Amino acid sequence: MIARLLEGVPRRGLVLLGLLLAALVVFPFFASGYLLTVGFLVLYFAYVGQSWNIMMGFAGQLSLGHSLYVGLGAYAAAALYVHFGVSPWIGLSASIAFSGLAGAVIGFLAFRFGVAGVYFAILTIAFAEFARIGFDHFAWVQGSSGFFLPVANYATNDLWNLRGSPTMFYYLMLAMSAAAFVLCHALVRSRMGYYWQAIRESPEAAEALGINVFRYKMAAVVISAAMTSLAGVVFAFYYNNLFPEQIFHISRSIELILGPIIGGIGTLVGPLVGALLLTGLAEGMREIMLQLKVDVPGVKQVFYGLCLLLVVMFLPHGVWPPLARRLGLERGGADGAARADEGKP
Amino acid sequence: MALGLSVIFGVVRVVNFAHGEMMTVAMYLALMLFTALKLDPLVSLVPIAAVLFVFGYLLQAGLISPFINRPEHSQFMLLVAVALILVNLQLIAFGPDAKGIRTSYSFDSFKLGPLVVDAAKVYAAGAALVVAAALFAFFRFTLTGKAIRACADNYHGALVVGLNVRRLYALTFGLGAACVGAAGAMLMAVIDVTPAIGPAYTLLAFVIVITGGLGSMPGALLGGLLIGLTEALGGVLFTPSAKSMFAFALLVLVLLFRPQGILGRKAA
Amino acid sequence: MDRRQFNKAAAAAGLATTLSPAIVRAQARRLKVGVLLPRSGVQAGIGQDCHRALEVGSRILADLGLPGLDIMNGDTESNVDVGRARAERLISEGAQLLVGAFDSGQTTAIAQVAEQRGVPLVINIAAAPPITEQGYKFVFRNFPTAPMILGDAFANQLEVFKATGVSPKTAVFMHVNDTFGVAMQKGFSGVMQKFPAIPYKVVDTIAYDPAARDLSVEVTKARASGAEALVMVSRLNDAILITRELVKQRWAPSAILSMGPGWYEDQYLKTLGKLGDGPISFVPWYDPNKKLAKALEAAHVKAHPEINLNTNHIYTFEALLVAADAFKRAGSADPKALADAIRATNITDNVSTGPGIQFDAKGQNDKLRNSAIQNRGGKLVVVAPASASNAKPELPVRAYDKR
Amino acid sequence: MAVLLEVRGLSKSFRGLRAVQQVAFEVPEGSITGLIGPNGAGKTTVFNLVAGVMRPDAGEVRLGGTRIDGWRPDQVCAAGVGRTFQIVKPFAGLTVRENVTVGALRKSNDVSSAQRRADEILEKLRLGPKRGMLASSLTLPDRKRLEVARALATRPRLLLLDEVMAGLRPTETDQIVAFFRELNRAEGVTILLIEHVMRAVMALAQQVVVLHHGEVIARGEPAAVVRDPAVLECYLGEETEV
Repeated sequence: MIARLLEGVPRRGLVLLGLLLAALVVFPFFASGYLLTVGFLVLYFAYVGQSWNIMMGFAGQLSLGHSLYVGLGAYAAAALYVHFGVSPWIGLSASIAFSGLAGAVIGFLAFRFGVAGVYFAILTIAFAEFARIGFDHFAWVQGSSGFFLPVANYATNDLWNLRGSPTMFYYLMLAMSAAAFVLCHALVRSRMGYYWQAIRESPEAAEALGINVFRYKMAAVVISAAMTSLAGVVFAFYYNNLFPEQIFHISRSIELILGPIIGGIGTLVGPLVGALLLTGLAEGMREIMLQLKVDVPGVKQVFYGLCLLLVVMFLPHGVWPPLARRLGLERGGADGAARADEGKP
Repeated sequence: MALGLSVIFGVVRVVNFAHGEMMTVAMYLALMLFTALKLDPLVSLVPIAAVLFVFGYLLQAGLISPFINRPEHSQFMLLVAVALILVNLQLIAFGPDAKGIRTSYSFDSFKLGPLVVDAAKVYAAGAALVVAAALFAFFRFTLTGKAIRACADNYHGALVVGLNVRRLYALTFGLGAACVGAAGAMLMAVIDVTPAIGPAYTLLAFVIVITGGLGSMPGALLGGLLIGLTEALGGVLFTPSAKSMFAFALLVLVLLFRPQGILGRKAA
Repeated sequence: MDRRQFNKAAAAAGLATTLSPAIVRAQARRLKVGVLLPRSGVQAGIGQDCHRALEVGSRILADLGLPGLDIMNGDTESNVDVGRARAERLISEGAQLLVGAFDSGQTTAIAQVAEQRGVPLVINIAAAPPITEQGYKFVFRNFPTAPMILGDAFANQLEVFKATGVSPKTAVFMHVNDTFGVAMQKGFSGVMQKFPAIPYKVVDTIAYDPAARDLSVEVTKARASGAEALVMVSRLNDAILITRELVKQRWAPSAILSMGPGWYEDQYLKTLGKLGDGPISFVPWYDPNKKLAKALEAAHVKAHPEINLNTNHIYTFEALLVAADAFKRAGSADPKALADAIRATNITDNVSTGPGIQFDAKGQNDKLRNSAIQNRGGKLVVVAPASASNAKPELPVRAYDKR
Repeated sequence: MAVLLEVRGLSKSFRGLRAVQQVAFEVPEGSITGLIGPNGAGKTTVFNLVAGVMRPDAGEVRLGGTRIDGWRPDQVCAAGVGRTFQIVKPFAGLTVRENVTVGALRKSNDVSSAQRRADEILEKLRLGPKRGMLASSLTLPDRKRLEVARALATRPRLLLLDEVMAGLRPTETDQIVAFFRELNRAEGVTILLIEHVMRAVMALAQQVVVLHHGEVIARGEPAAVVRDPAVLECYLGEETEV
């Protein structure tokens, strides 16, 4: 199994991945609380980016409403915990179920009725907004007044109830990101992964090759939704409060897809690189502003926007593909955009 | 407002995610013209539309045109970045506080039987109709308008017959932006502006345009009317705070049963 | 005992009990205070308004002879993630105490960081009750919770009705459907039952979307209920929108009673001019008769002549006051000592309405009182409680077309 | 010879325009059949109706006796029909090898055996050296061959070829004609091809069906059909490549 997973991955890639993982594992031993928080955010966005990437990067379905799944996952696990004392590890099955179901409903409606492209994207926004306003009126989880989880002490790390220190959350997120990475790696080289990419490139040709496009698109949406909902569970137990206005907001959907787009859509490393770059950029900007004694709110975001602009203008496939080429890792598996022109006549 | 989006998408096929932000730019312009020159927003909408036209033209020619043939998510990112920059520049320039203007008719209303009709809204609606009519005439009767419609129908065909598609696209984007500008100015007569209101309007414009039919101008008007009605009815019949839910529900229904919108043409 | 004497006594007490030489050194040092406010993003307006109190406040603290505060700014960008990361950043940069953060969600996120890192957090504004129900040891709130605001609102309403002789029999309750609005709406009927003397019955409750661009439907609905009085929980933009609708629909309720922000804010008064006169707001406010309040008001007017002193400034300032006072008494910036000192806070010469600043076991100042303020001639006057007022209330609200 | 594909009374209109009317023909098992006709005669529409891309207004399509009209394209493919597209639709972002692997997965247990199968087919179609290239960087003739390779990888009983020889040089045409003939002979794959290159049709097809204005105007052996006066007339003024 492991051997098969590793098959075709260049040695250098493995070594670099190993180094990266090692660095991430030892990171908390050297990092201050601040850096740990930032590290958590990076991993969080890497994870949701990876989840989103399944739908967009692999199967080519642009979702702009992924905050829906984060929110559903968060609310489901949190509500079970608060109302019934159910451990999040059990609650997350409810999260997966709800998000998966929501994904399935949206996917079913969209794909059955032939809603595609921009329209599909807007449909996903519509559902997320729908949920936002709906949850604003959902009294069982306190509606718009916000849903608070009881905060326990921080002395002990209770992994079972997900109560504990940021370090625990950091490792949890690290494990999830790593698992997502491996899962996506396996998925993309599986039959399903090939089919998704075929659908992404040309649905008509995929159909002609015997692929049940509807079923595989559904699979992509449901898997992506379910994975995303896990991030929601962590979010709920990390921040301990949920507001529909925040968690379902379209700006959060946008936030979580910036990483993979910047990093490189359809690549495995892209979401991680993107999350790292963006969070680093945001924090770095603040640092620079601080050094320059510029205390004008908004300046930072302007520069952040400019950087985004430059990246999309000059690196249309994201940061990772050219970076991979530079590192000599072009053939990193079946994933995507960067491919060497080896064997050219 | 929705008209602008419709124009831009219908022809250029770029979804303008910076639409609401462009509108707030127009609103601030209206505000400045009002405070400096005491220019009524319904008057200043002409120069503002012109300024936004130039802005839109440059935006398309300079930034967006290399993206025309790129995938949607790439265009989307670009405009998100533009939106981010616009919002925060406004925050820096104008501060976060809501700013409004008072015109002589701000608080007027007409009584039509049991109905009380808001004067500012009536004037704004009138202006909107004039703008829409002008736009319609432009597309229907002028050579450039026809050329733009040709581009919308068939990008490659237009290239082949020697139309300068890039220039036409920029022109179209400019026109769309001008509509937004006019809308912003009108809106200034009705509500106050803060840098943060943009996204809500982008979303609203989407809902309206898609309901009515992307790329169809009468569709945008009809969509606006329909969404307004749905929200109002939803608000009266159920709790008002959930009224936008009805708008979204309508959007979902339209997307499912008539993805091209109520008055949209079937995609080729 | 005035402020100075009190502080001397407190310092002496601290000295006597600990007898530590470090105190002397500590007295000379300054306290690093990290202030977290949403200064960009959707809440930028309020965040920046709170920010105004920092500069003005520092000078007044110096006049009181309190130790200096080094203010470190953190912008939460109206976002929980950023709020939490900023809190961590400020602490790692050496912030010894945190102040913030207006929004309940961001405040909760920051409170966890503070608790975990053992750095005291003094909340300036955030009304969600759960924040001080979590058993935190380093989190203190000198701001009323939603139920407290409600209770005082009814008490003050009774005073107002008595003073004016106007007692509406029916009212319609309109509230914004956001965190604060819903918290208030939930508490409303429960708290109202404790005030049987309230003359009106609520005939309809109308919730509306905080992002609403048009409230004509809502106001039409409210008007159709035939109620005499309008009871509101709103924000700024919607308050303006609703007033405009009232004018346009030619409906002047006998009383407009607001239990939240919006109706007294500068922008409201400036935008609406004389049409903005009349509404009474029941809000956490300041006692215009208190000495420190006068000082703060004077300093504020000097620095920002175009802006009225308001809740945002007062409570942000008081958070700094609590910090400086505790630092002086603790004599050190040791977080534990600081937290203990804050818990023992007993400031009577303060700004806000009520007996003063004290914290209960949960870290909540439960002694806070609210005031009733009325818009009159583009200015704000405090009309209740009588002990902390500077004017008499005037009702009914004058018809909009007769102004 | 058993009939593999049987089309009967097939009709399809687009907004009142009758693209295909009452078309009927049979493709015997193991044969190579040509479908010819001037531009706009409805050839590709017939393909799309057979392959399940469109649903016929009337008529039926039987594959080995089973009705398949109205099935989805993937079901038709699963039933044993592979097809190419006139306007090629390669998976542009995937490599040549991956393109074919997607097709091969249809009848393979796992990815690696599909890859092996893909390699075999690529060798036969002389695309072996280019398997690592992105499909988007192929030349048009290569893309046409890739279409064929991909369709073949699904191990079809019936292969629908839509103008795969258009734009090829004469030597290339000869190569691919030889390939199809060998494919037909050695593996028994039945082929139905739309083709304008008459040289290829004459060389390959055992029978020809001629469409004009959506109707079948002639059927039979190639040599006989090209002498049919009706056929000659409809091709008059057309660009014939005889």
